[in-house]
Amino acid sequence: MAFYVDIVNSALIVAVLGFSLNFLIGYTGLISLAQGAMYGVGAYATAIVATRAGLDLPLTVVLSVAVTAVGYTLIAWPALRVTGEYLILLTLAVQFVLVGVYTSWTSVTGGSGGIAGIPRPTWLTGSEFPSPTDLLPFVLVIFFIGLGLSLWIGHSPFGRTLRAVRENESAAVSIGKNVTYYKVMVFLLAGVLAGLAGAAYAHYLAFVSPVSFSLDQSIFLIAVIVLGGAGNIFGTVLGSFILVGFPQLLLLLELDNQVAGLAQRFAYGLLLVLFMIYRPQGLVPEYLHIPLRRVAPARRRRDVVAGTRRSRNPGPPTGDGDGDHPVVVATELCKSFGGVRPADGLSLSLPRGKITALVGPNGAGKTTVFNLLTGVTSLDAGRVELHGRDVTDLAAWQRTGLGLARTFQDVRIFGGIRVIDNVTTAIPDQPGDRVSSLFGRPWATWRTSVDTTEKALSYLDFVGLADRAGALASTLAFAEQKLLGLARLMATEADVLLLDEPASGVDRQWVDKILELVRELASDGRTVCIVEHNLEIVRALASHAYFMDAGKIVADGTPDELMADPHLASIYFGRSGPPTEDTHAGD
Amino acid sequence: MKRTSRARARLAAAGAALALTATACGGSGGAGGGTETLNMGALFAMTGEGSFYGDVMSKGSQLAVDQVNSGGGAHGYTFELQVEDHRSGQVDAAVSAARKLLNVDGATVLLSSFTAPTVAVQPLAVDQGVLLLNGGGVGSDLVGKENLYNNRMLGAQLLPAMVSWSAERHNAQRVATIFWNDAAGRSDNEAVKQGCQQAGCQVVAEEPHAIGTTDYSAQLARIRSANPDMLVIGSYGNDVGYIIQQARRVGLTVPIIGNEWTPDAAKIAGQAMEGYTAIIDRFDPATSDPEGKAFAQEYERRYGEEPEFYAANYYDLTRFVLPALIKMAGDAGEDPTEPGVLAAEMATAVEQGHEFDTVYGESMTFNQDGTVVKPAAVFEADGQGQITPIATFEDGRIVMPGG
Amino acid sequence: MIHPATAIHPATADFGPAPQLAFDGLLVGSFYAMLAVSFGIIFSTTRTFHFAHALTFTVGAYAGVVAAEAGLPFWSAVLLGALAAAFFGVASDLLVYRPLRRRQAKQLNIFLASLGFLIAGEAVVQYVFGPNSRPLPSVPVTGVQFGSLATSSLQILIAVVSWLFVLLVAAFLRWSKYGLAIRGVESNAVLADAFGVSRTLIFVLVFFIGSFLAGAGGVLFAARDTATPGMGLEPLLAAFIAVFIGGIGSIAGAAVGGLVLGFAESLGAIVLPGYLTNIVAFVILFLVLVVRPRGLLAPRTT
Amino acid sequence: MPAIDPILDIAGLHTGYGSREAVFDVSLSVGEGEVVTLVGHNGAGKTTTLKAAMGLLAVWAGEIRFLDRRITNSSSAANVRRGLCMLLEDDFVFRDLTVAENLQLAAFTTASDRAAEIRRDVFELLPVLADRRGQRAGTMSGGERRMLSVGMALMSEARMLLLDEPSLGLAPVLVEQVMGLIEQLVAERGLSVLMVEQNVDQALRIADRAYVLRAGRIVVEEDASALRQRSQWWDLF
Repeated sequence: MAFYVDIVNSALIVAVLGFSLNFLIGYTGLISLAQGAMYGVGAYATAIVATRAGLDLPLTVVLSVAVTAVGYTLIAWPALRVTGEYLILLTLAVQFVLVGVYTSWTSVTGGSGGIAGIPRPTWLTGSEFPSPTDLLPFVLVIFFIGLGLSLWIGHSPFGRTLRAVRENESAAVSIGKNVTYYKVMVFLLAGVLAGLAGAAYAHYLAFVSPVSFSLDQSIFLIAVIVLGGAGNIFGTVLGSFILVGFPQLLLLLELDNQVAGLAQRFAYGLLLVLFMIYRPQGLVPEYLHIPLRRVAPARRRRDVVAGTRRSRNPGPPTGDGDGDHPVVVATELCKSFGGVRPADGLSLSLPRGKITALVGPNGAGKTTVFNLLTGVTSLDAGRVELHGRDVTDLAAWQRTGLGLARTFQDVRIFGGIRVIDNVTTAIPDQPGDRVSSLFGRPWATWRTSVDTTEKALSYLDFVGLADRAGALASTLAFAEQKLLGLARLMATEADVLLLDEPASGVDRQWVDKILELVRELASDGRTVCIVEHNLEIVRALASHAYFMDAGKIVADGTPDELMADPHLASIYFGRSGPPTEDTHAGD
Repeated sequence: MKRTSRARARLAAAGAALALTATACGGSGGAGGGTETLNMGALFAMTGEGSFYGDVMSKGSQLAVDQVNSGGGAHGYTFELQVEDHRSGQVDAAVSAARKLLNVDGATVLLSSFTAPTVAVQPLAVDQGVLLLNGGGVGSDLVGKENLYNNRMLGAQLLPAMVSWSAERHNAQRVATIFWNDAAGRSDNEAVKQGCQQAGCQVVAEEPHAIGTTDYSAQLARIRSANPDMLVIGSYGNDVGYIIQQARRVGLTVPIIGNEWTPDAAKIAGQAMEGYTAIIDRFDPATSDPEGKAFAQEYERRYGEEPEFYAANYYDLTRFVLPALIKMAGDAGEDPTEPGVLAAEMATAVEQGHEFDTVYGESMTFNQDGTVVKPAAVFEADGQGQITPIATFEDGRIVMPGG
Repeated sequence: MIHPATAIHPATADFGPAPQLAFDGLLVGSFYAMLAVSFGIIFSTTRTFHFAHALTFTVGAYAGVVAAEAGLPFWSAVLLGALAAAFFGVASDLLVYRPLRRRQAKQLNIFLASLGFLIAGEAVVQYVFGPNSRPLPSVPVTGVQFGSLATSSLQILIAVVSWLFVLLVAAFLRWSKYGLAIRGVESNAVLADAFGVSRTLIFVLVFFIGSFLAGAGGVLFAARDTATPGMGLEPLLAAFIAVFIGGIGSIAGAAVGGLVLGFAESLGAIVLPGYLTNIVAFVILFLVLVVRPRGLLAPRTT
Repeated sequence: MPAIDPILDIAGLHTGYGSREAVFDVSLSVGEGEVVTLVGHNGAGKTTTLKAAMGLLAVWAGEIRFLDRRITNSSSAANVRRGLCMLLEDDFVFRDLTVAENLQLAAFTTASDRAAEIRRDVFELLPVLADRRGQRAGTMSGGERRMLSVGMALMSEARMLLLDEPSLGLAPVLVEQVMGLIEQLVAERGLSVLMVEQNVDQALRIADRAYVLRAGRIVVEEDASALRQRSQWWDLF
């Protein structure tokens, strides 16, 4: 019995450790090969304070959690600067350095011999040498704390935003998310859970030594996540039970030790390869098929469109609908990349309730203007005002929060998450979208979730995607993805919308629908600016257009006026155009 | 706490034994010649870097089990040995394997190896009243642990004498040490210093290294620059082979001594091994002692290789120590398969200074702290993977034969 | 840790271990340089996080050991080991990475598959050859002394062979048609495709070359130490680190990275106790990634 | 349809990226020695069409024939050997390689003695490349790199060039030089050209025929000179 309970206990502890790693890898797409070593931070913290300072159970756990959380957050600092293979290497380095410390710092960690005789919480287990069954309640408590925490975080707006960050950082910024904050926080949470698991392990085994926190352990934990299904908490539980339990149960078969051990390693390795090739999503997909609670759109379509617009305007009141007052004013924007000047003293203003277009030949710098307006690219010189407020020094995500948002030419939806979550994530000011409110205002977080879902559904309804709400966004057709991009944009409740080629790459039957939606948005008083190469569309939508060439506004007027100008035509089509500098791109 | 738990275990054991005797009498089985099964569990390094040890230890103990069983069992008990793998020192694997051995297989004796796994499973052994026997691990953490007995001589017991004797022999004044950076290695290093003090020589370099290192150039460069005239190794396993090989290659020609020798390390060092002297448990496969001879011959017949002292140690534990304890239990009217009985008998045997048989040609006794007193000797290696004894260890001193 | 040694023998001057450590650093750095080139050429061309390169190294080593045990001379054993590794490397590209690439697997997934392949492969190696260390028989080794510097003839040989291979690869890349094609794919894979340079073929080629070097390294390593099933991991990590220190995409960078790593590890022993030297590499890697993520000698700033 | 036999014939092409279809039912052909241009707004599917023809992008439906052989979905390497060569819109040279190496690599599928011959020829035609042969392509100006890319096309012994925006980022003087070079190649060496060009005016000037693409479909096929005569082109885009 104790043997089986031991397997369960071990799997439960590994699961908590897995939750931690799942937030990094599964939710946020941050690879950590240092999970084994961080587990060690928690375990050693408990071992040291329990044996040296004689602290008892709740305190040791709290301390471990704190130390590990701080430790993991420290990794976040360099980790923010690197991605992909560099992050793998960075965490690998951390893993080895930490294990080096465990093995070498003999006076504190006991070196490779480890620390033995970690006192058991006798008040809890009733014995100095408790059996696995005696310890099961303790492990279960730890597990359920970990599980509860993980489910709460994972299914909260915060967790949803993590997934959005994983799918596309620039798009996450465009809906007003501070990506740096989320990355630091997820490392911190991962540290909390790893510390919890580490403390449980130290108390459970009463012995810690460096071999338990080796690279092998890190790899094993990644395997748990990947096998179970990255991004799914229950997948991690399943993965832990399979990978912890299976080899143990193999012991019962009484196979020849050497051969069995090797066969087990071989099977483990092969399983990893095959899973990566044939089922990279793991056993449990990120989204189990949970039918969405169908919320009847509470508001009429028009209410949705009109009702959620906002302009948070701390400056002097400019008065909504104050027709003459431009909402966005850009003055003398300058930007150069190497020798290229995509913005060269460019000024423009966007009036409320109108659709303004930016046109010009390829490479004129139109998309760069969007990047400068939204703050994705920093200005060399110039000034951007929103509702009369200078936002030049604000980060992109802050500008979105003030009501300036954009779409992308290449849509950049969050392909790996559900359609509805694409939209829900973008809704601003949700309780539970940040760690402080997630834990500080749990009730509000809980209560609001229904509201936000309802809201998101009504946006989807507006663009005609409500019946696809439960699908993965990547399964949508390209045109539907464009519509989803619009719904997401609306969900930010921004009142200035910058649309980068809203209808490009879309077959014609969809174009009309998109155009109609854009018109509707503008007619409700939003400020819309589009970049579009299809001049038919420009003419159909825009009341006013700026003609750009080589980083400058060379003319503005109605589309028809611009097209009547032979000079502009010659710029656009190259008919004896004006001289431009040969660009030295590769210096 | 300790005392009560042990007392409780004994009481429980006694009660259970009574019950068992009752049923046995009432049952059909004849009392005297009948055989019960005693389950033994073993935790060895069957895979991983240390699997050499797992290999010879399991061979030594299995041979003993088969001999006991084919001889009709030990005082009415046949042995059933279940070997599990701790993957060369992984404590998690060791603990869960131990749980399986204790709870699923019902083992009442655990043979263990390596320091960390042994320390990790020791609380389990205490809890379940199981006797824990180690014939391989050398760490000082193994000393003074309840229920745990080691029949491998530890560095702390052997090295002081070895160092002072060797210093005198080679006229060494400046001693360098290289050792495992763990408790075992560090306690060895202390033992070396103690020996140096006795001999009046000086330790000029102390170089700890990570376990399992294969490149010792940094340590050896520093040792060379300290200009020693003797090198003492406080490391184990393959590491010894690499150290000797590389020391010779960089032109360190001074005598090298230590307290470990394995055929694998000899293979690694090759020719460089020549002249290395080690003080280890004195098992000589070419012994003339009848028990030792029988063991060596049978081992070689069965496995096609000569046994070395690790195999001998586990053979001794299984072939001699356990049957002796079973007999003591039987004499006291207790059932050795019951929790706590064997451990209690072992404690008694140690208290009484019981002399256990060995294949070493002499008997061995255990100290209260779980360490062993048994024959040890200084062996000198040649370059062909062989060692020959050149001196023996008697009463804390090293004695040359005939002098 | 070193005690003052002047008391008894003041005549034997103690210059300290620094010159010897620097010399050792040069030797081991040379070996790292070759390993770094072997991994770097694969990684910078295919961008495959080929952790199983460690397995290639091991396979090469055992092939060399088997050849030497069969009585072949040392050089044939090196060559055979290298060739076996080369074919093994190509096979791993075809069997593991190509299906992954075809499915557009993420970097993490490729990395994990590579790890899995390594784990499974090590188990097979251990099953076939046993867990114990296998020395390479009949390697001619003598001690070599240059004044106060000492090493073995084998170490010198390894360093010389390492540089020979590094230069050969560099020359191949510089002057041969297929070397040019490799650099072309690395520089601009789409364009190379448009000019009929098959990426598939080039990938096979770099896996062949890189694995060949790794295999040769494996045999040399087995000659210096021994062959064990898990022998590949440490050299592989050294190669990784050297490549990232030097900067991806440059053979010279990888070689220099290897040297830097060798010196750093070895000279680190002047101030650090010996057991900490194997952390030095990772501390350096960490610092490089934090301070200059693209490597110290990164060739371009795209 | 061209009077002469088409060298390249695309029929009912459908293709795109991932799940996104970008080209719908495009049919076009280029005759031997003919210059054909594809014009249209950004994102209309021009480059996509070229890539599919070259074998750099999978064809979903339809057929592509070159020199009367079906080459639908054949590899770019095979197409290069058949005499098809595409000059990409961006990154059209190997920036890390020298000029000489760029040319050499472009001749990857050409026999080496033949390559030396063409190289002399190319250096004669484009002396700037001869002067800069040791220079790394990444350090050259945009115009020089364009010249290099044309030289590379010649090195591949192409019979037909697929040009993607050859004038992009070039000063007008250089645009005319590049266009002149293309005309020269067609006239002297009988090359056929299918060209995507933003600079509609220049393209129409040297082209024989033109196709206008809008949102992934061909909306106009016309004689280049006739198209050029139109008073304005806005309504085509």
